[in-house]
Amino acid sequence: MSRDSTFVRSWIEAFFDRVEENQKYLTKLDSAIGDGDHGQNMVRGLRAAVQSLNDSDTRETLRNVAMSIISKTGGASGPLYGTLFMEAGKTAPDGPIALSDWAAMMRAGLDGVQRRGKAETGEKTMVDALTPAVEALESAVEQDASWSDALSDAAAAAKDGMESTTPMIATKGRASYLGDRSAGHQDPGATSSFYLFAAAVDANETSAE
Amino acid sequence: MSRDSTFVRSWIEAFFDRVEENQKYLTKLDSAIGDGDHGQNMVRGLRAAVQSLNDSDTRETLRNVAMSIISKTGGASGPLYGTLFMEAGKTAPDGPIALSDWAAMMRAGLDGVQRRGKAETGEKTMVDALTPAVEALESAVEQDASWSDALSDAAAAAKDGMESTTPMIATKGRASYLGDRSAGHQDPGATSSFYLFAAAVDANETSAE
Amino acid sequence: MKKLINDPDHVVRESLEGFAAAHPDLVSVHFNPTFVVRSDGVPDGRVGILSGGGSGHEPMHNGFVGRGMLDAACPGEVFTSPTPDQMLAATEAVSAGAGVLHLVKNYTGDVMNFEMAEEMGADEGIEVRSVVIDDDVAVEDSTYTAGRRGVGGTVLIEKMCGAAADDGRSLEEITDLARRCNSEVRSMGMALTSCTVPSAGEPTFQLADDEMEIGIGIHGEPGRDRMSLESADAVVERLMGPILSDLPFHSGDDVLLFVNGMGATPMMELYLCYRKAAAMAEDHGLNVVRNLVGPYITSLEMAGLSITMMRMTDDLVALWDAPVQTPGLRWGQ
Amino acid sequence: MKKLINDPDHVVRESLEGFAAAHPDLVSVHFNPTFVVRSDGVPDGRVGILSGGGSGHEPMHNGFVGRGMLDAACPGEVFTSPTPDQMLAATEAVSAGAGVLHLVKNYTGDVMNFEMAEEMGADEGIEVRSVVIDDDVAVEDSTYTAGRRGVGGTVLIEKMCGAAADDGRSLEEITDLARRCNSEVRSMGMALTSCTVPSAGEPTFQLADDEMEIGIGIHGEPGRDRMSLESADAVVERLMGPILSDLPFHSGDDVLLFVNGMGATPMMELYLCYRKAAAMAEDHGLNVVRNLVGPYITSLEMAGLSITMMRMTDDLVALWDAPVQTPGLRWGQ
Ligand SMILES: Nc1ncnc2c1ncn2[C@@H]1O[C@H](COP(=O)(O)OP(=O)(O)O)[C@@H](O)[C@H]1O
Ligand SMILES: Nc1ncnc2c1ncn2[C@@H]1O[C@H](COP(=O)(O)OP(=O)(O)O)[C@@H](O)[C@H]1O
Ligand SMILES: [Mg+2]
Ligand SMILES: [Mg+2]
Ligand SMILES: [Mg+2]
Ligand SMILES: [Mg+2]
Repeated sequence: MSRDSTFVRSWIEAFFDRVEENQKYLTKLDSAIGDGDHGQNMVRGLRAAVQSLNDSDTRETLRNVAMSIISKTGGASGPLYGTLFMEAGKTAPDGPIALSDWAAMMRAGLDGVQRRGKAETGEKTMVDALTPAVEALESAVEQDASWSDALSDAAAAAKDGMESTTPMIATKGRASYLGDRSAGHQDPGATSSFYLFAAAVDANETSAE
Repeated sequence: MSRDSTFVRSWIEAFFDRVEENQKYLTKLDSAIGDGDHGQNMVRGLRAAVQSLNDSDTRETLRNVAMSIISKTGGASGPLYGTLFMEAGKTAPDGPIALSDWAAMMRAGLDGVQRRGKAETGEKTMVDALTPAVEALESAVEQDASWSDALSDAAAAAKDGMESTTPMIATKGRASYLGDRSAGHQDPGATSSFYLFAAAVDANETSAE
Repeated sequence: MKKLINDPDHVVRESLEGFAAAHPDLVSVHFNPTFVVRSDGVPDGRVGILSGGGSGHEPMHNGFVGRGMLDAACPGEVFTSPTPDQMLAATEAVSAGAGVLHLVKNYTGDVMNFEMAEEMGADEGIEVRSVVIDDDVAVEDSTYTAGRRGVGGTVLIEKMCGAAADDGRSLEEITDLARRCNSEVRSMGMALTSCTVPSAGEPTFQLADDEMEIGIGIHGEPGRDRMSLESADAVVERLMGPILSDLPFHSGDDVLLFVNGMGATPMMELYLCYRKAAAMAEDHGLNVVRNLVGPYITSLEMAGLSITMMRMTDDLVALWDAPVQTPGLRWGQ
Repeated sequence: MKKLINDPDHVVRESLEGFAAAHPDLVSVHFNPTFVVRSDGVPDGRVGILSGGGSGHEPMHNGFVGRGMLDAACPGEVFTSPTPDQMLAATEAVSAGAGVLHLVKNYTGDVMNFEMAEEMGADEGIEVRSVVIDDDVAVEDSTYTAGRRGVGGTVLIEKMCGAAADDGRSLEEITDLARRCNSEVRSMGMALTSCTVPSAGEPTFQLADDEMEIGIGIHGEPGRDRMSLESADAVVERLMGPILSDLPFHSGDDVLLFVNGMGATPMMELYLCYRKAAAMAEDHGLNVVRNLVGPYITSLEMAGLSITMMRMTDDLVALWDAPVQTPGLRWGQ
């Protein structure tokens, strides 16, 4: 089984939908341990990303998405998500996307985020949601799982990762200025990263229809 | 029956006491229809006035009180009360103060306030408390009343005058900027003017002891 | 009450001490009686320009003392007119043989205290003239009020007079100039919040989260009307409308457009409001030849703005452009 | 949320339009990508000085564009780092053959967006250097944080670099100067209230009437500690203490003392705090050779202040004194 650029476009649209529905929530999380703009940043960047969608192939689609996010988001999340999509796009195959390709794309995206942001897991960032999600995808590939199972495992892992940020003390990003006071609050970037993986499930269900 | 500079000093001290006890209240009145400083202004000016008291005669005492108020109060109330005391002092007799002298002194004070501030009764100012009080004194003189009765009539008239300002629309002073919105609030300057006349009663009771 | 102060009764004194410590090159501060004077003294034969009023409007007036604007300023307690002894001492300090002009904002207390100072100083031998500033259109100038308040126009007039004095003009000429400017300037203000006088301890009035006050002054007192909060553009229309029609300003007029912050409104919002005010001026056929945007005549931590517009002629533009070196306003050399 | 705005999503755009309308003699504003550039262009052979960051800190950075300070500034959305396309376009606009210096405040977003701009622009043939500013002592610079924030020191460094560029120095020299200044400056801030990001609609955090936040940044985020409100003098002690001991400043040092308002704190209180800060500096044996008091790097309508102190040498004093003509800072000619 494989997917194609249609799936990628649905994924981006679903990501935008999730972020837009939860804009106030993301902003609220970012107010507790940040400057209250993560919701707006993500909506603005992803709106532009959705507007950039056309019938291009996967690589170009993700490149356009990356450029839109980079030029419209701002803040920490712009370069990080922009890099994620840019690297995922560079790693994407020319034609159909096998599950193994998908995992490789997401791994490349995560690597890009870590290269740019220099965060490891446990620092209370989006990396804490991205890492378990990517690992879940890689696991699914090894077990020859279906797209459905793989994507929902990844989403569940991302959710757990997101929730795991709550007790952490931030050592990266704006939340790190708060020291101990950052503990007890869920990280906004990890939350939007969960939406990224949940959106893949949404897109897969759309594709299945 | 007459009074002397001792009575005058008691009067000033009692005026300060009344104003200091009611500083927050005067400020509150001045917040509703002004800039919230009348209480502080009166306390500051009268504190200096009390500090200026020594064993001088009535004329010099009132002159010193006037100068203290003028140099320490500020705002609208400083020049107005300063002028009141200055003119009262100029009108005071050299020696003992007969009731008729007292009435003349208060009338001179009121005339001074009206010359400087150009307010008539009904404009929602201190003039609305001063005028009936002075008229009550003059009435008492005509009726050959006692100091006690004269002073308490004057204080009662001042109180009525103070209360009569509540429904008025201000046409003088800062409250006039509010137009109709000044109605329904008691005038701060009329309130401190009531204290002026109530203080004379306080001083008279002190003298009587 | 959230303020960065120590004893509420010492706010003015301590603030003046800090101000003196920060600007010794421009000002000296005297206490008892209290006034601020330019540190280099008024040159011989030059008219002295003096103003004053309650504290709480910083930078006005102290921040405008220096070269090219005020030679001295008399600060009272917060929102309280200064007293005659202050004006007497300050007048003497800026008298350089050509007389002294008192610029007095039209508030009953300010006018009376300055008047008393002029009465008391009549024998001093210093020629003093006085101009009352009353540019606020929110108040009707009638027998039913204490007259229009002196607000934003004061800043502009202080600049014009300081420049005229630097230009060597006589007391008579500068007095006429001040009167002329006063007749050519109009202002109006609004507030999103009130402010708190330190010794009062609580806000002078309360506005709900969805309310605003139109037609405010600069002493925290309530305005003419309270209404629902509107957009910035709508607010600017409510202020510009009366300003435009009151003078009235005519198509083809050159104007100076001054958008002033009341203290707590961010510069970002002031520029956003300037956009609309400038557009309205242009729609009215006015040429905005000069402008000023920022918190220049404030009301402690009040959120809000006021708009001031002065009709300009070439000579006024030249006076505006003349060098000024004060803590609150600086340009030229 | 009480603000003078129209659509919350258009605040930055409309504010920039007003800013452009108010200062055509000093700046031009470009949109899409958005940047502010000095209206007279960078003279040939002079290094271009560029900075940028989220909006909401006005006058920083847009208000420092003109002559003698920044040549261009890239404004992001409120509290949001600008994007690389902005820096690319602005860099090109201020490139005059001698290279361009990027002054970057140390926030993850600002650093990454500027880095991406430098990566993307590497082929353009413009030599770009970058200095990260991190003067905030409230945050430990360690592996446990994103590093110290760039706060009040940014204003001072922008002035120094602009003056150095006007002095004809090379990109190398100005870069070294910026790094040196960064190593010689320390800051710390506090807040009495938070602020409200327009599109968020409510304050970023809430403080009770008797609380204050110590160790805040400029983006409205909570600080290191929340505690009971104290007097101004006590607050200044809490800020000056860490500043003095962190560099550390030594008896005999010449310093520039900068008391900055976070946006809603009245000038009267800033001067009152300056009094204490200057006294503490003197008690420490420092010579306060220059100072700056006012709202220069703000956080919308936050009430509070920050203190910045830079160790000065004669050459830095000369750079500070050099003429500057920008909307937010003006002296000399
Ligand atoms: N160095 C980093 N590496 C990975 N993610 C980071 C890093 N710094 C910040 N983030 C993420 O960015 C999120 C904040 O994004 P956003 O609010 O849009 O930017 P800003 O902090 O600039 O306002 C944080 O919740 C965190 O997940
Ligand atoms: N023209 C006037 N004539 C008489 N009394 C006046 C006049 N103007 C104001 N007042 C009195 O002054 C009072 C306000 O005094 P105060 O608050 O101390 O001064 P300010 O109005 O300058 O703040 C008013 O309540 C009113 O009674
Ligand atoms: Mg954020
Ligand atoms: Mg009052
Ligand atoms: Mg007053
Ligand atoms: Mg941000």
